[in-house]
Amino acid sequence: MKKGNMRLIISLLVVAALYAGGFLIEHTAGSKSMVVTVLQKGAVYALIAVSMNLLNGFTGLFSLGQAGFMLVGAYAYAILTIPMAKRAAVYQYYDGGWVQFTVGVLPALLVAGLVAALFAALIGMPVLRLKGDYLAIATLGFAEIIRAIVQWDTIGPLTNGSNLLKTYPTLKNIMPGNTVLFTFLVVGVCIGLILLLINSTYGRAFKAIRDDEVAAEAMGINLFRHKQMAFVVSSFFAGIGGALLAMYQGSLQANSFKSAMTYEILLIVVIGGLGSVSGSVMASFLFIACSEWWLRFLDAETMLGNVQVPLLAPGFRMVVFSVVIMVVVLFFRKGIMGTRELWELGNRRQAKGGRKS
Amino acid sequence: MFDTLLPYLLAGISVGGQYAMIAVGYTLVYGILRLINFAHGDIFTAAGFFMIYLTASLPIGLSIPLVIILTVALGFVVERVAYKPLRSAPRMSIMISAIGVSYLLQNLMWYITGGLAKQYPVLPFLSQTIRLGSATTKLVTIITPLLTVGLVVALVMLINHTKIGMAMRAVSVDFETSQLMGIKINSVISVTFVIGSAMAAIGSLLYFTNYTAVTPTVGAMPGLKAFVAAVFGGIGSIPGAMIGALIIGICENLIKAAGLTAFSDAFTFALLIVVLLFRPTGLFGEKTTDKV
Amino acid sequence: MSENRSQNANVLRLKDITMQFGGVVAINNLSLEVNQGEIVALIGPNGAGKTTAFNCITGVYQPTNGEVDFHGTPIAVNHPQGKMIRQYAGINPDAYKNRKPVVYTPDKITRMGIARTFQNIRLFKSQTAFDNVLIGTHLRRSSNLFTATFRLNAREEKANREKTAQLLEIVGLSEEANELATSLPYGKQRRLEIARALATDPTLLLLDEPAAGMNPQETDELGEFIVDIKNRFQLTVFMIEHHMNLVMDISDRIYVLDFGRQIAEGTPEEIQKNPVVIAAYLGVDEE
Amino acid sequence: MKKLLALVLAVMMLVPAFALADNTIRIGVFEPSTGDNGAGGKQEILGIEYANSVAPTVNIGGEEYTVELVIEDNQSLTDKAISAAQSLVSKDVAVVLGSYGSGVSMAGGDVFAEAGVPAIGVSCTNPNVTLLCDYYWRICFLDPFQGTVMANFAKELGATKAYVLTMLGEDYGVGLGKYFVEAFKALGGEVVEENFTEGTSDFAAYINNAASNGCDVMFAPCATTYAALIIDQAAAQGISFPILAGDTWENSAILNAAKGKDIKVYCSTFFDENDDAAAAASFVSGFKAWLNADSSKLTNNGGNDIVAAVSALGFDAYNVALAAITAAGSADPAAIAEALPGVTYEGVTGAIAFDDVGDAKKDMAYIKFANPETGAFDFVKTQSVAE
Repeated sequence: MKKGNMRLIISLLVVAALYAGGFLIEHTAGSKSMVVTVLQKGAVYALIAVSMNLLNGFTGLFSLGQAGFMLVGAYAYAILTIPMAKRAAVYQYYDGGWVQFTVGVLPALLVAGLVAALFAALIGMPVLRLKGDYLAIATLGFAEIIRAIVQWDTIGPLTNGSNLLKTYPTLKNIMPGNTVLFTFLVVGVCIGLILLLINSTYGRAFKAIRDDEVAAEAMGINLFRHKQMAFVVSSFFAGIGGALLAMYQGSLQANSFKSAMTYEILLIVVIGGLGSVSGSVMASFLFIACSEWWLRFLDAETMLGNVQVPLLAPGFRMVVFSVVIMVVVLFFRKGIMGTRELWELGNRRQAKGGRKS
Repeated sequence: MFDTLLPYLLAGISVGGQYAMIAVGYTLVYGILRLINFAHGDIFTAAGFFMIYLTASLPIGLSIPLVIILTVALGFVVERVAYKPLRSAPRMSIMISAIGVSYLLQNLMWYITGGLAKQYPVLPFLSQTIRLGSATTKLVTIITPLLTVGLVVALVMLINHTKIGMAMRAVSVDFETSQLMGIKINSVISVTFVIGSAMAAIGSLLYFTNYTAVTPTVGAMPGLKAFVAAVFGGIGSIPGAMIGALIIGICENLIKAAGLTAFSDAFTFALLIVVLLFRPTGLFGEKTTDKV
Repeated sequence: MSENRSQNANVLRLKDITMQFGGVVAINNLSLEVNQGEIVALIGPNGAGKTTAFNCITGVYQPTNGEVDFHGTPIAVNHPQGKMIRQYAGINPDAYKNRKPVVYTPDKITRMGIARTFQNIRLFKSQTAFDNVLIGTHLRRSSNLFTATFRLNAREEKANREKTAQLLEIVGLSEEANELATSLPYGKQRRLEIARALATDPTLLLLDEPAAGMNPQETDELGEFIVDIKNRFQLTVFMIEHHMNLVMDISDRIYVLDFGRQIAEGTPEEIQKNPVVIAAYLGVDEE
Repeated sequence: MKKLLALVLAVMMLVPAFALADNTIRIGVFEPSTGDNGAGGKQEILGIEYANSVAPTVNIGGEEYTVELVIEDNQSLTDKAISAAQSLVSKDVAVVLGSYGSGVSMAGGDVFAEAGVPAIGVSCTNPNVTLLCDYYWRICFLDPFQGTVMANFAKELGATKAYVLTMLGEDYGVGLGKYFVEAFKALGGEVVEENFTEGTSDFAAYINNAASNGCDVMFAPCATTYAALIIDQAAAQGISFPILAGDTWENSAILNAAKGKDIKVYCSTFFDENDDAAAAASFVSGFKAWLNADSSKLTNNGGNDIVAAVSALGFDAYNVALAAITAAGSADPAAIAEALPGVTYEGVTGAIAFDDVGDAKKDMAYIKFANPETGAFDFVKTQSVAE
């Protein structure tokens, strides 16, 4: 019992240190700095990656619909929060749109999650009866269908069709100067909830389904209901993640939520380790930092003295990046963490020692 | 009525035939490896770029066989590098690898071309304009379905009557047992990829003659649609893939004719989901039984 | 063990069960009964359809024809339908024609009180022995997703953990509680599977070749162990087994299957003398 | 291994933003050099680079500052545009020029506004670019104007029923299409509207729809990637009615697609290289000489030395930025943002002065015809709209 308390205190301290770190970096590096961008976007991706990991890594469902649920969440958030005064301008082709009220940011975030969860519940009913790669391709298809519907001109007064949504409250509006702290707070709470779920009796049931569906069912676990739960919960957080992404971007367009986005998140999950929350979080920050910041120099045509550095040209960054990803996929299949968590690293060693004695 | 619909039907049959060329690659690979080869659409795109870069310095007559050879080589290399090492890994790993390869190929093509659309060379014979009843179209529209049917028949013959074809069928029924029976799994799989890539290369010649701009992501959509066609026709069945592709091509164009253009892509996916739910084995697929 | 016979309440009852895959008849018109407190064995050469029978009972397969009752409640009822009407090669295709088919999923049947183990051990491979058993308690939960996430079910969770620890002790795996299930030796994995099945609070335990791969000494221990848990948890046990010593030692009654058909039924003594059984076994020359 | 990784991470987090050399001011160039609009974006960058070669320094408060261009590729995608914009901001640019394409400008606008860096739109024509962003100014005309111009022109060609084709999710095209529809209907015309999705290459059905609906003009403002396909397939189907589009189509991709085919393609644009005004003429001759001196620049311009309107706009944008910096007398983005509304500039594309929203008051468009025989744009007429 005491040991458990100690561990709780240590984890709380670590989390507090991360928050303080984020807070300090923003205040010392200034909001223009790339570090701040990376911290914001990395945190948002961390939530989305963890939500996808809940499905693909913990429940063993190969779903490729994440971008679709993010899209739903992002749109729900934006539609509900665009200020009345700006609606006429944003919905310039649709006479100001149908929605004529606004709600606060936090309620809107919650609604974003709920709407995504509702979509997941409806889609899950037929789709979750499929297995393996058929499930993957069906969820991918649904994500594309959602995107087509959102862009449909007839519901333009709701979604603004295929046009950009803007002027909704973004990260900087909510806690001016403390955008990183705000992102960390929301993401932290969400990931905390997912962790609690994973370590609850339901989380164990999810893992049982991942390990062996037949045995799980023989243990009295209702496969469909539990898959549905994982699917809905994952989509709920993907919806919130999508809303956060919208807040981070400042503008929103259905077109960017393509299957390529799902693939990117899947690759983050793989790099972090399928079945590891802390792995997904670390991989998100790493992935975002590399793609947005550290590897950017690869895209710039650089002169060293009088010689143009070979290969460096727009697009080279992504080539290097995808080669690295292939190397991970092929040779480090377990990713950074495998199925372990950061805080379990010490434990396993103890267990090993115990067996020897 | 028929006069107004004829151009749409022609366009549908033509694009359907081109999807069929890609779909054959999907269905063969899935039949044997149970792998959705996400990179197949990108191999198709690469074939388009090969043609553009080759014709810049070589005559077209020489370029065409070279394009097919290069595409086949690419398909072969992708299989050896990205799929072979994962043969004993869980299926999810191989699929992730396939997604990774697709990501890599797209980024590579983006880098080489600068992400700009490239103009596909004019193939003099295929690009001729002809009149057909109420419709004016390129000759390739007529050639495509004929060529597709011809190639599919040839392929079915190959699979049913040659030794390698027999091996392919054996491997698709039972991977392990056929290995025990002394079939060289790796060469069978390589042959599968070679055939699939060659078909994709021929498909790309036809497709890009019709739709002359090549961008790094141009193959993604036709690739997905071809996959849906393969599922619709019954995965593993080559005639099924062709018929599925033709149906999808025609439906797509009829939907556009009905004015629902924004949903022509969504339709494909809706069809996929309906098929998966109500007839997961597709039109001509074989039933498999689950073992506990 | 015959003292339990006095209760003689019918726990499990198979009536005219036929299981046909396409044209292949795996079980042909099997009827059997398992009574309260009995240990009943199902034996037969390989491929006789024993595991298929288990799968029909636990809802993995839906029988093509016939009825399965558990404590008098039908848990599977079916008659040939669709294409199968023409293909059907069993007996009595019309006997259940007027009955509404009953299809229960395996999880529901487990919840009703039938637990099983698997011939080719199916443990949750990424989890510890402790968690494997703990998962077995999930189905009797009173918590929902929210109460479980927010730890409002702490009391229940604690009780479940205690129960798990107790079960591990009973099967003699307390030491290995935190080891990965798949890192355990074979015999221990079999016991762990039984512990996991017991965690679901069954009244009927189905064991699919519990002694497979064990040496004679381990097999003897296993026999004692099965009798022990049967008494401790007031179970009824129905098992498939090839080790004849074990079967003859602990079974009250034995059913013999061959090519999907029941060829004999009786006490161990009766079965040992049954010429049909001997012929079947000698014919296959296995034991 | 893990510790090493952590260490590397920590070090990289602490890498300071690279410092500016003394007396250098950075101007961000926010343009697509890849993607659907890459071809046009490159031409716009050329105009800016040429302007920079003509005026490499700026005088701030009596001191001579060297102007350094920081070019960032927004890939013609709204989501990539955000990180490109952030990258510019993090490199401490004083002012941003761009972009070609309205969607990316709107997406980037928020980042610039957040950082307080003023941006000057070069050829983004959607009204919302400036309307919804306080830090965006613009030196070209707007879509409501351009749409009306083309509607009037279509009417003058004798069209009564227009087929309008735009790409879903492209703010530029969708917006321009809507304004065209409004204006064309106001002029008593009929309209059939349709969209295609990103990545479409099969336009046969769309062209069939236009023909079977009896349309006698087609308006298809979209990226040049799709434009080439539309022209090619329209020609293959023997379409006889004219195809009209907006400023993006003034590109050699269109000329290549139309060359040798029996097809009539018109577009509106900001500038004509045969303009005989003195400023324009000297820009054209200077720019051509600069292009021809470097083969890689010539390649970026589409392989010839035809002066694109967007290059001229890029040239003007750069000079407007310099004028604003001089007026502000400071390299501070906030000061420049304050000085910008008051800047007036006599550019090669006409006089530039900003209104309250931040738009240049431009009221003339050039209509050009893609000549299939010569493979060049023929100037048709200038067109303006009575308010």
